[in-house]
Amino acid sequence: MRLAYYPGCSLETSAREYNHSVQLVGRLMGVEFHEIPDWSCCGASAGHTTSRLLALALAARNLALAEEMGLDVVAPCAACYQRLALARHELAANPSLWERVNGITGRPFNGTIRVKSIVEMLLSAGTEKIKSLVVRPLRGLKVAAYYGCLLVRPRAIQIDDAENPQVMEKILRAAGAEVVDWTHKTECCGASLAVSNEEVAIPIISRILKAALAAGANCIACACPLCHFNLDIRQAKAKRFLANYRPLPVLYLTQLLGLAMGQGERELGLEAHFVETRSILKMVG
Amino acid sequence: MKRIGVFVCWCGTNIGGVVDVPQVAKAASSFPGVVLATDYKYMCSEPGQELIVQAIREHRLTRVVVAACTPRLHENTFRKTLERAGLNPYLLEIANIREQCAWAHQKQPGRATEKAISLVRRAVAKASRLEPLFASTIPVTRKALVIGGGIAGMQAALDIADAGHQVILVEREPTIGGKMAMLDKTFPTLDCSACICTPKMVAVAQHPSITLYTYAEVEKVEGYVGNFEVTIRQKARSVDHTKCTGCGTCWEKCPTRVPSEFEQGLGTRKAIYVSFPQAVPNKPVIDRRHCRYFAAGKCRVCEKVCPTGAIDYQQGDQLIKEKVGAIVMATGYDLFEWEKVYGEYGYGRYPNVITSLQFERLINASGPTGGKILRPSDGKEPQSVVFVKCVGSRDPAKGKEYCSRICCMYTAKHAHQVLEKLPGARVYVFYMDVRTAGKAYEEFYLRTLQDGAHYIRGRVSKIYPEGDRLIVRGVDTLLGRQVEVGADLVVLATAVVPSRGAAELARLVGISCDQNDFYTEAHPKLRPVEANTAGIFLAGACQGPKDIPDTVAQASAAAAKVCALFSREEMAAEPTVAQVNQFLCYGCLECQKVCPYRAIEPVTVSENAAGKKIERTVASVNSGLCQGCGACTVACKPGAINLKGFSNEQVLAEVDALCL
Amino acid sequence: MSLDSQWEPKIVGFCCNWCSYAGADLAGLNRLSYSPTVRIVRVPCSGRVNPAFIIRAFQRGADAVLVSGCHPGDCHYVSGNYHARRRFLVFKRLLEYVGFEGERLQVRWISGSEGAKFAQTVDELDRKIKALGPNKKMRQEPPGFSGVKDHEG
Amino acid sequence: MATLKLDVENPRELLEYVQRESGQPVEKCYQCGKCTAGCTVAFAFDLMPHQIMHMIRLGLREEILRAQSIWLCTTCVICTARCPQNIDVAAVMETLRILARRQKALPTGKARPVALFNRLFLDSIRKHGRLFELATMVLFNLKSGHLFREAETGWFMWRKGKLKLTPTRPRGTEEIERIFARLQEVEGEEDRR
Amino acid sequence: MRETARQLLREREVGLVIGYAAGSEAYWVTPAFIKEEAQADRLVWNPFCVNSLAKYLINYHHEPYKVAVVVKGCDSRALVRLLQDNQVQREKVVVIGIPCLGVVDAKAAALKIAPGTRILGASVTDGEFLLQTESGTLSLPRGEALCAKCRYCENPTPVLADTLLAEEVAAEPAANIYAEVREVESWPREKRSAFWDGHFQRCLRCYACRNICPACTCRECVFDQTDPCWVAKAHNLSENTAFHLIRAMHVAGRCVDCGECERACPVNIPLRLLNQKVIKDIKELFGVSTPGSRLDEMPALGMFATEDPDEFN
Repeated sequence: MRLAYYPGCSLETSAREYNHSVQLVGRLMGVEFHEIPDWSCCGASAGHTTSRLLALALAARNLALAEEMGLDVVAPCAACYQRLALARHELAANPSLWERVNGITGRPFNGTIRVKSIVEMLLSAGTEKIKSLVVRPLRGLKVAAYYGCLLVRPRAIQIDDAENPQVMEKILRAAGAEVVDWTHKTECCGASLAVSNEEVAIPIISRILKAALAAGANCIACACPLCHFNLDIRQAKAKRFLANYRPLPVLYLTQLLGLAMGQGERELGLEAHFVETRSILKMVG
Repeated sequence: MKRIGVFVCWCGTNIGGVVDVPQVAKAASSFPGVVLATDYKYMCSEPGQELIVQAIREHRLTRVVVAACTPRLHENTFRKTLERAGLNPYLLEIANIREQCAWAHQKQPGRATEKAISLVRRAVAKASRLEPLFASTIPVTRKALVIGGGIAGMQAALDIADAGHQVILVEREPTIGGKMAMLDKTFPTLDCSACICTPKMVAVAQHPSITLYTYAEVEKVEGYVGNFEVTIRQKARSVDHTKCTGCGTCWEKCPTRVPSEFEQGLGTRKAIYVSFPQAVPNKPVIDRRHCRYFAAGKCRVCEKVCPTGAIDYQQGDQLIKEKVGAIVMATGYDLFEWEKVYGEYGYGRYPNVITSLQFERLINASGPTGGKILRPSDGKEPQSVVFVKCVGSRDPAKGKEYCSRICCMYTAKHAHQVLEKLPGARVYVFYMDVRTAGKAYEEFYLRTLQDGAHYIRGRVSKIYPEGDRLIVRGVDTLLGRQVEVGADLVVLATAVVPSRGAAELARLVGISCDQNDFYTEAHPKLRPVEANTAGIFLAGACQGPKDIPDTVAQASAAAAKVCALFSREEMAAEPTVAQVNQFLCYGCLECQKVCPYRAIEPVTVSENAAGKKIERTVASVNSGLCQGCGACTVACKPGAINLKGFSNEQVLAEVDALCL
Repeated sequence: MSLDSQWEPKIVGFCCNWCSYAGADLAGLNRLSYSPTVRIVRVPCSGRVNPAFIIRAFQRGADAVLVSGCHPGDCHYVSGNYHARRRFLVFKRLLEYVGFEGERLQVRWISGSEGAKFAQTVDELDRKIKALGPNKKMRQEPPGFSGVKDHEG
Repeated sequence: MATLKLDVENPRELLEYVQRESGQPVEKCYQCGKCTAGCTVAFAFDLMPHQIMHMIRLGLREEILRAQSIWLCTTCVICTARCPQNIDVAAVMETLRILARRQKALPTGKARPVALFNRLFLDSIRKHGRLFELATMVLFNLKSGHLFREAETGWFMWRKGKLKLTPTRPRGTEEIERIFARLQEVEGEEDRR
Repeated sequence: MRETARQLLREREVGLVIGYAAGSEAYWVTPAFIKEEAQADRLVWNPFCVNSLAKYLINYHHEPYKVAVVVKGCDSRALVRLLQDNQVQREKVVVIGIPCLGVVDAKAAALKIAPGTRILGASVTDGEFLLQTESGTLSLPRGEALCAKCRYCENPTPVLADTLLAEEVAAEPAANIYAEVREVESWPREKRSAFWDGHFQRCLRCYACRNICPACTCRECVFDQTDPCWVAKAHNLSENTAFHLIRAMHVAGRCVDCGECERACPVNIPLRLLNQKVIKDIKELFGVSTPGSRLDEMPALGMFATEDPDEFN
């Protein structure tokens, strides 16, 4: 499978390990990535909260670039995925808006390509394919699959059910992990407020951690650098709200898959996390 | 030559004050076929009518035109006038020169007069094309079919039977009683549901005029009002009820346990079972899907233990044909399947989130817990119970747009029951509105408030487990705050929807459904218990959500309608119905497709063609079913099907006259 | 308008008995005044109106035709107006295709309680047709042929 | 709390604006409150989502644009996903935030840092085409007056090689600049109208 | 084809085969009614087999035997309509389907050759049309020689057949089938009116269009009735227009776009342009297919959907 690759700002810097693990696992699964030359920021939340046109234009430029390559585009960052997919949907639904946006970007997007999330990319080969690549099943791991708000909402672009999605679980099970049924998998982590109003974000984060701990998880899997940053780095601050706290490593879905497929912790960037991941490695062996 | 009389009415000054009535009469006298044109102050008055009668006799009139008020008012009056004069009542045509002329054009008397003349010309043109029509009569089979054996069906059946008519009651479950038999107490009186329901069930079973088919379904309905022929499928019970005494040995010994439908999954039953101890008939059926013998070919325990040899594994379905004159639909309701759409409430994964019907079983002394309120997960007594209203109701996104009407009251009842049975327990009711329109309903609700129930105004966004409790996160819009309650038990007031299969049954019977699959009444105000097909009546929740008193009232109303139909051996049918010219009909049957009443059927006619005898299919109208809409006449290319009273010839003549 | 001011349009209306005819009655009952140019033929249902009736009206000199029935979903006969809707969607387009002004065939849903809507519809139609002038398309020459045929004997 | 005066001028103007811009049938809101019930950030809101929906109908423009809630909304879309009337509440909140910005309503309290961060974020994109995390954070700390906020985090990231000292500049930065410029033109024109 | 016919007749499968036979000229084929095996050799198939044979089946509705009929794609739609209207019984028909690359508009082809030159035969391939004449073979672009209805064919392969006599021909990707209708629609009203008045004025009221039409199967047509008198017999623009409009509405939802009416018209009224308008509108308005394309899809005007478009509020 050939895909245009849209890393997004975080994957270049604060989420480099996600970038590496996506590329590693993707290649193992036979995906050929072609990074979009000159991609620009999708606008993230600042874009659409400022101007609808701006949000659409920033996303549309990147879509147009991918279209010039003639490839569907994968955006591993859930926020980028949502922005790009939603822009595509909104443009397609409103031809006159589409025309306006094309005029603003000066780089017409014609709607001939699709946007894929990392989960869709991994599942498009089927769970059998994943199973066939597993050399070190993730036995002993009890994973809380965390979707956050960006992968399953709004309806137009959701990759699975908004209340109890199962696609990440499917992948994790294929990798030999046990998944826990938990209650906060599609709650928002408050990442967009974390910088500006940390005191608002911390209780939100702690609610999620609490639910994962209560479900007996020993790690969290996610597919979004913003969620990761929040749940991992801010875990230290959130723990004061938690009575029965124990450290809960937060890993990218692709890092877990990479481990199962025999990749080393260094290649997968496991050491780059704030919450120690060694416990995970021990369990997997 | 037709001899037409034109009678122009002044209606006091109503018409005469605007329209130059004498001039209209004068103009009419020159229209083709008119032999008499005259006017009178009040044509509908006794002297006015007498004037018409006399004129008909004197001038040997063969058609009558009355120019007066709208035909919707006095058409029948003047038809009777014609009848009095010995003329066929359908040889009358009315020109509406009051509502649609004098009143509408008061400020332009000249133009009004001109229009009146034109309208009279139209009426004369149509009159000259009128033919005598005769109301046909249809024999009536004085036996009714009631579909559904819940409280609605039982009430209707008893009322009709008490009036002296035969009734066939068909129920698809093994017992009659329906939902009401499952309930604990009824609001607002809190009397025991079983205590008033089971005597009705027994009365139905013992009534000499009621034939009861349980575990049976209606398979086919043919015919029309007064003359239906229905086919009923008696599903194989695998038990010979003529031999069975209902002793209960078989279901005691049966080794297979399955969740009980009657207990809403909170209890179990055997594979050979009666639904509940007071079931009518109180004899078992074998659920073949779960029976070991039918599934694996081994077991036969029930056969071995049965003292009367009533078990019959070979029994097959039976088809029974019955002729009836009327049908009462009383198919009731089911609960909306909330588990399929409400992910935020757990998609049915949490055992302590139950429906209100499950709660009824939980609190029922004959239920799985013997009437103790215990949470399903661990059998503990709940300390905090949360009720959530409007689950699936008033929710266009996930459920139904309509209000289910009964939830406010039964939730108040449930809240009251919890507070009564579990002193010290806390009760929270999340609601959007509290709707208590009904006798003594508001009082009941207020009592529940005084009992200590906390009513929280707002919807619940999420229910999730934390430890062994449930967290209910909602809103109190009165406080303007997000709220959370810990709950041991959550009861969802799920929407009332038509019972499963209601829409298919409607198609089979030939009535229509609304967008929610509730059966449509013939008129929302004036004919609320009749279906749009003659001879079919509606009772209870199949027509829309209803509580017990309303259901019983509608059932009795439907029964009264049936009795009115059965009051004579024959019924008169409106003569303004469609008619097929079989010579012109070439049998394409497009007319059949557009007929909303299934009044058109193909028939075979034989005729001679080029010396050979051939058989040919043509359409034929059942005048008992036809309501005279005329949709078929337009679907018919060669004009082979025509509508009496509004025929092609007549309408074309009217158009011609109006365009002069 | 270049036309002789004496000219008044001739408009044939087909109203279903249950809704629109009742609506027209109500307009009168409420003494709503509207143009007297529309003359109504009462039919049981809008589904009874054969496009051939309309063709005939135009032939005989009608300048416009109004067909009116119950609102979709409210048909006294369950579905007659749905059939009418299909027929007239097609027929109106056909008329325009062969060169009629589309305004000359008006189809409107008017309920028994919409007396005002009836009056308003008639007035609007009257205004439109006055602006268009007399219909010449398909009109018989000379106008005034009497189609009323005596039928007895 | 002060008494609200309901007899505002043009009471439907705000409703119509919001419905047009967001494409959402705010009129269908029947105040069930499910949006507030599920809201991630409701505990920090000064006005609840359902109250805002109600206020739009009443035309209480000042009260709404003054609210911090419209800035604190994380657009997690839970409200939208669960709204029984299929109203995209998040889109309505977004429309209000954009309206507030266009009307130059001054954000207060918790809303201030949100608005500031958004602005710096977009400035960074405009300048570099992509987000230059380090500079944005430093600027944010400077401007919000909390110089050492998240210093610990920064240090950790620096150690793990997760911070870049220079922005990566795609070649398309002029193109991005052009997008921003054209947008300013278009929206400036709209605002004048 | 001959072999199929022979076999059907030999095995008494059918009592009659309706197909095409050579006429007096190469470009002239006539319907053939073959009852005996020996006569089967008369059957021909060539690009001049333009006429639709389906309607002949009605005449044999009451015969005890089965009838085999040769149909092209467009004719099969007519057959479907006849079946839907109960004019033909499926179990009494054996359908011999011919996947077809298009048939020839003989009038158009004749204009391409010198007057008086005899046509000897023709063949159609994917790309071109070859006309064999006394003076050699002439190659013409398909578009110039084929019947108008063949330029965009929805069903080159019959939609219904018991045996197919050749490989299936795939339908071309949906082109702008109704380009001509749209063209007329785009004209100003006056132009449209004058255009149709001009044509209807010339109508002879010979009813050839009706007689050949597979959608017209009434025992007595409304235009032949005197009471009620739907349309007067008088020959003038008003009555002629009434005739054509009523006819268009009668075949609305039934017309299968076979083009036979236009071919039969002695004064060249563009009847297909009229009927196609209705087909196009019905398809666009109600999301149905061309009448006759599907046995399970009944005429659009005999059905309704509550969500049909509404412009009458």
